[in-house]
Amino acid sequence: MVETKVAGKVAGDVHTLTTPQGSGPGKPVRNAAEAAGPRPVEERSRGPGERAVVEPGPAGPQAESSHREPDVSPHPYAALMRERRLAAEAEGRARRDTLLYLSGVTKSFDGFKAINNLSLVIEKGEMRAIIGPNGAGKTTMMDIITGKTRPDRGEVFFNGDVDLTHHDEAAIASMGIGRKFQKPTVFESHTVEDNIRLSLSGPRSVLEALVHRKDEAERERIEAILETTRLTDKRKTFAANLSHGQKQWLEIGMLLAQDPELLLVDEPVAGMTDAETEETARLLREIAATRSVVVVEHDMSFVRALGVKVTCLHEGSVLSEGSLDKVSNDPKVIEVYLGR
Amino acid sequence: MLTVSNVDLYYGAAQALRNVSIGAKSGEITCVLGRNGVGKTSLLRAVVGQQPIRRGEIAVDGEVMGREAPYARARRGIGFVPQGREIFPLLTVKENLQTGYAPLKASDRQIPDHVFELFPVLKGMLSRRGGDLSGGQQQQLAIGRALVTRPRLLVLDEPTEGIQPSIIKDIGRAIRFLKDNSGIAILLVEQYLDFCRELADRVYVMDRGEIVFEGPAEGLDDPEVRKHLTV
Amino acid sequence: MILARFLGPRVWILVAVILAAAVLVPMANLGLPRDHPLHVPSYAVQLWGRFVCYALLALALDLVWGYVGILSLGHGAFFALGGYAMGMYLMRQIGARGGYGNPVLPDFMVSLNWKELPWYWYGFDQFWFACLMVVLVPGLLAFVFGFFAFRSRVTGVYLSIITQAMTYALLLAFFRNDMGFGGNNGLTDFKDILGFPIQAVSTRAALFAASCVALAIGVLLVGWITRSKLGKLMIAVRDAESRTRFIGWRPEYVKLFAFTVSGVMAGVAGALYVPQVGIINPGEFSPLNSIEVVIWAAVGGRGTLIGPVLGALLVNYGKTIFTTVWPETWLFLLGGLFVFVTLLLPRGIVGTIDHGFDAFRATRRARDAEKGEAAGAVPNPAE
Amino acid sequence: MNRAIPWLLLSLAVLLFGPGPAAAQQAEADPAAIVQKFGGKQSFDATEAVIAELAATGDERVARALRALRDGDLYWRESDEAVFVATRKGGDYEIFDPITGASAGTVPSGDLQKVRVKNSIRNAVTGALGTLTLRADNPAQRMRAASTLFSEADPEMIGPLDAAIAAEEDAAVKARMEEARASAVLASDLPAEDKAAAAKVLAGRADRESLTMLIRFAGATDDPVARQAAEAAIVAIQNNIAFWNQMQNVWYGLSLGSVLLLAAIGLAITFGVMGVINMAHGEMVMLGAYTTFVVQEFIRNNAPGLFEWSLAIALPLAFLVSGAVGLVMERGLIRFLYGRPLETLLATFGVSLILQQAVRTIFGPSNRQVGNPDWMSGAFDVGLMSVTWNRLWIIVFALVVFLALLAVLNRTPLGLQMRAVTQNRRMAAAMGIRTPWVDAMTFALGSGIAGIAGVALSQIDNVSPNLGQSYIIDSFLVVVFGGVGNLWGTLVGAMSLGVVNKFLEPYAGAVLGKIVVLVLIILFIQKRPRGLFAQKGRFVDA
Repeated sequence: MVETKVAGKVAGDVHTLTTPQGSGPGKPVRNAAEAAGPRPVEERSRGPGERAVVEPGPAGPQAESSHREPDVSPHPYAALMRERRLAAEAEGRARRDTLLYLSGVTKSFDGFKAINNLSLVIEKGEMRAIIGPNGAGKTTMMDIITGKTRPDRGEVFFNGDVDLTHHDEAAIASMGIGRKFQKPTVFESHTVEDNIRLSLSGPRSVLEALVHRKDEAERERIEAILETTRLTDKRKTFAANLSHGQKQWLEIGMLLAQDPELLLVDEPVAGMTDAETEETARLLREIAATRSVVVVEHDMSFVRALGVKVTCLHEGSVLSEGSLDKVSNDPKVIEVYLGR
Repeated sequence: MLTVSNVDLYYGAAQALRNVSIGAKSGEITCVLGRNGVGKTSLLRAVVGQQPIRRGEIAVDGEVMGREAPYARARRGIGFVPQGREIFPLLTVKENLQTGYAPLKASDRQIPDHVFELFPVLKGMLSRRGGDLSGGQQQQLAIGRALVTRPRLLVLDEPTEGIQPSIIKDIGRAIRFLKDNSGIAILLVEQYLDFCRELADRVYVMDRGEIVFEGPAEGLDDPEVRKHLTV
Repeated sequence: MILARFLGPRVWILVAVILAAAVLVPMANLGLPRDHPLHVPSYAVQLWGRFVCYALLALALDLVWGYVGILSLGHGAFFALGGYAMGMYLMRQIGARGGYGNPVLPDFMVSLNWKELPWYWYGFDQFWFACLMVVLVPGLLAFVFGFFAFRSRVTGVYLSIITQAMTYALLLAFFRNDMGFGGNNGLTDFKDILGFPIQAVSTRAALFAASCVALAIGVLLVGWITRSKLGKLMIAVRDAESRTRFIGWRPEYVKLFAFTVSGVMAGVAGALYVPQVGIINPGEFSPLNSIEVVIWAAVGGRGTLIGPVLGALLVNYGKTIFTTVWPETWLFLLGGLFVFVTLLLPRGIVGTIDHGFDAFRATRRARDAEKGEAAGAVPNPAE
Repeated sequence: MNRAIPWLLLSLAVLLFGPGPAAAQQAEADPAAIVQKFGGKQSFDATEAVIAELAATGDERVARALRALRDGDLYWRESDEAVFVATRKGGDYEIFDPITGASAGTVPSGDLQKVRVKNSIRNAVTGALGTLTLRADNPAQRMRAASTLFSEADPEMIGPLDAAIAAEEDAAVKARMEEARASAVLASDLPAEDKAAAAKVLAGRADRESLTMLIRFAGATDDPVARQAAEAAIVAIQNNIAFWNQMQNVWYGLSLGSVLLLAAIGLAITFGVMGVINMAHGEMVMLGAYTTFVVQEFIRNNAPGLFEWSLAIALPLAFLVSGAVGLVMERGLIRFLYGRPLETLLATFGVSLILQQAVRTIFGPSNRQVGNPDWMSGAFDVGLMSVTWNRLWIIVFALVVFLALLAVLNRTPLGLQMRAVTQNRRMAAAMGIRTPWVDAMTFALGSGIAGIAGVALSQIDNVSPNLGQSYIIDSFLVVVFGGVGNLWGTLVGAMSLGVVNKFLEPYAGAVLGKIVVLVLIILFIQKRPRGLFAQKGRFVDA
């Protein structure tokens, strides 16, 4: 279980991040984080990950560390400011290497807390499965990440420092976050090819679209995506006439065309046959080789087939997180979700 | 009482039920078990008429219901306690219960006493809004509401989901009471194995839209059956 | 021709028919003697000239409704604004020939005791300026209105209702005498256009031809837009707006573009309409007019190019016939048409024919495929 | 106005013919005898003395003679110097007793001599009449006398007024008299302090009349004290008038709001609760108005005595007529179009055209006369604002309809089922609620309410086939503005739109005010597409 060790190391890094022992409280930590630096995508994404959610709290260990060095600044106000700065830095560092960083996010609808103090971190290149009972807040979480819903409280950062709460759906999509809905939404009046063409990354201006000319590069990209999603021979078919599974794949293909860094996939195998489910798992693993993927899914055998770190949500916050085995043996998870 | 035979059900192009057949007898508790997303809820939707089936038959007392609307099925005596309770949030508890008057004759339009006997907590909150109740209270209200229609078949979809253990016990007691005293047929869909084993006279296990096991509750100890229920 | 490949044959047939009408009808009107069997009487030229303007208006509506899914119940407003811009030019052309003989002020201003021309009437003595305004005023209104509406994601019925409120507000505004647009009576008693007497048979014929040309250009424009990537995007917005947003497009801009172009087209239609009927008054802003346009497009088939053109011509021809022969029945028929089309013919005439044809092709293809499979099954059992 | 006239006549009759108890108390001075003193050739001074004597009796019965004197209708017979009121009848005169008004036959014109009058005499008569009525037994009459004197502002009357004020017991009448006195003081040459005090009194009265009076006085007087007091009073009055103008605006606004509420309330059901874009809603209102017309026609022809009840009879009929049309629409058309709001919009628009044309064919295109029963006519004043009965009743009616609808929704089984269906259609069906039937009933209810709105609107608007069209856009805006699916929102929306509209009118004019409101709503919808009181529920979202 090499992967587990690597993941353990990550967790260790985080720990050193927050309790620096050295003379300069900021510097060596950053080095440590950088030293942990770019690792092979595979390792991190596959790690069942013991690493807990990063606590965003501004106080805590930093405060202690600064107390240990009273010589830096005796003035209480300066100390306070320094603490704040350090806390902010530590937090910034904590999220700098992440692709998606949610901290303390809360969203209520008419008094009902759909998301309650949710904290979640997705690393670059990681694939994560999210499970949880109905109404646990999975879809609302996706709405918040993609800018459809604005959280009442909390931070949502993409790529370390892009605050997603300040952007709308289109802007967030252009930054490289793709989303697949639970019910496949494709453009039914268009052919498969046109669906993908409309999704291809590139300029999003209306006038460009008006004078747009198809070119070879575009054709090749479409070809490649059709290949990946096994839709090559359906290219001229209207999306309305595809089977359910094919629509799901087309939607994934559209996301690929968008060339996102992060893919949010909501229940991709609901209603699929076994063969289709297997194929979808393969497709998602293939995609995850080059980008981060978050999959929300009910189907546990599918989650097992993905073989990635799992987060279980319940009542709007994280109930359990880790390898599938760990999560599925967690008594809390069994209690609320898997059944006794 | 209820027979479901060879039912296929689709959501658009997605097939949720594949050739499903079950039966539920009066005075018995029939339990359908299965993991999340294997089609249990779809089966119940087909029974209460919320989702049309593409193939097969669903019959109550030997009468095939065909494309009968849900309200007509309620008039045939099917009481439904849906997943997630679906309490009318802006109606009071009393009004929620009174919605069950619709299929009744004017003379029958009262809340049966055993509703409050089974769920005494409801009595004290008749004028509270349904949406303000806790999950457990809502679940009790949902069962009480279904009982107001004087059902002959009570259909419960995961009544223990997200409910605290003490109330689960109450609900279990209530279901057993109904079985013993009213002689109605109870169709219970669950993921909670022990709850099922305790109550069920007959068990079906579903996986991927199909029935993979049918038999008495003891059959659940078979590792082959267990395989379909564990992750 | 890039366009030829781009637009497909049907558009070109439509354009050819329209242009042929633009040439042949005036010729048959002016060139052939009155008793010639192919002679087109002048009243018919005037009538069909009006219908062609309506067709352009319906096409404009179709661009937003059929392709982007915005049901505008206020397109009559853009039409009327274009009409008023043209009417103002025609008013200024009257000059001293008006009832009061004032060389600058139109009659209605003299009768209101106005001493000076309001500032917004400046420039309308120039044809080019009027033409500019015909495009600019409806376009600007469409742009500003659309900008606010689409930015705040007002959609569906809500949008329809506020477009109706928009035209209603304009209706009330233009009824006011002190707006300076002739109040209740509007602008009328036009004398000539570009120096040609407006009542003359040859002017009428020329206006007919001009309307046809404008319609042909409109068809080409809408054809070009709808068959471009932008057009595909429009349909995408119509079918699954949030999906377009989640792949990075801004549907509000797509809608704004379509709405503005459509507003301009409607304005041009209005500008060509006014010299042919010789009057523009606030009645053109009435919500009923706008909603009638919707039925033209619906009858013909929204989301097609030919549909709205055909629908506008058919419904208006029917209206002319029925209102002269049996005026009582027209509103019954029109009302019945609304019900009939929405209930039984939701795709419209052209859409239904197309759909039937597609379905026929699909079944044939399926049959062919079946045959092919059956044939292919033997030699390659491994598959 | 009509309401006031019979009352006025009645009180006049009492005044003229009713021998008040006052007459008995003043037995020592017999008015009939005094009146006879006009007979014979008299100097003007003597006539004036008689007038004063008559006035001093305080007997209302002398008014007839005095009025006749003023108008030049008082004569004396040459033969016996007896005094009569006479009117020319052909070449002769018909004579009446000056006190009782009883006819005393006809005499040739040569037999009568007119009691001579000049302007000063006429003034004296007027003053005497004022004094006389100031002492009248009926407080309403004293009140009127005070009001007359107020506008006359005759310094001569200060004395009689002082006397009357001293004797007056009714506080309201007394206040009126004091105002009359103040107006007289301003016109008199009394010292400035008195005038300043008078200005204060007028400031208390604070109406347009006293404002004019004060402005005139302030312009004319050169006494600084009095002018200052007058100017202060002017400001106070102007403020008061401005206040009442606002109140009047609020009233007009509420009145308009109640009309909007009536028109929109049915739509709040069909559109707000069911999500159906019923463009024929206005025609449901129109059908209600025509039902009223038909009912009134029937009553006029068959039972004119029931006319006062015509609206009460029309109400249930209008509800049934419009409700039935709504039911047919729902069953025949709308139920096929649920979930396709834009299609319902078009189809119901078609229905609206058909209904309009049907009514036009049956009743003709022109306006139909729907009469107001007496209790819907006339007006009364509250402070400085005028309140018409029909507007008042319509506000009351709108609120009653609103509350009745709330009661139906909240207290009846149908209402419960409607709310259940709105909140969760699928679950409602699972409870055995026949959702199609509830849909049909809900639509019929909304349409029926539009019908009874039509009965009310027939009282203030032209009943023509186009009646509905003028309300449909407003109704939709009210519902959308108030928040779809929320009845209280509709109430608040209608009332606030009405008031805003009426407050804009003085600045922008009626039409422009309406345009501004439309534009404001358009902007508002863009800010809050769900309206003022957004509520969860089955929303229309195409």
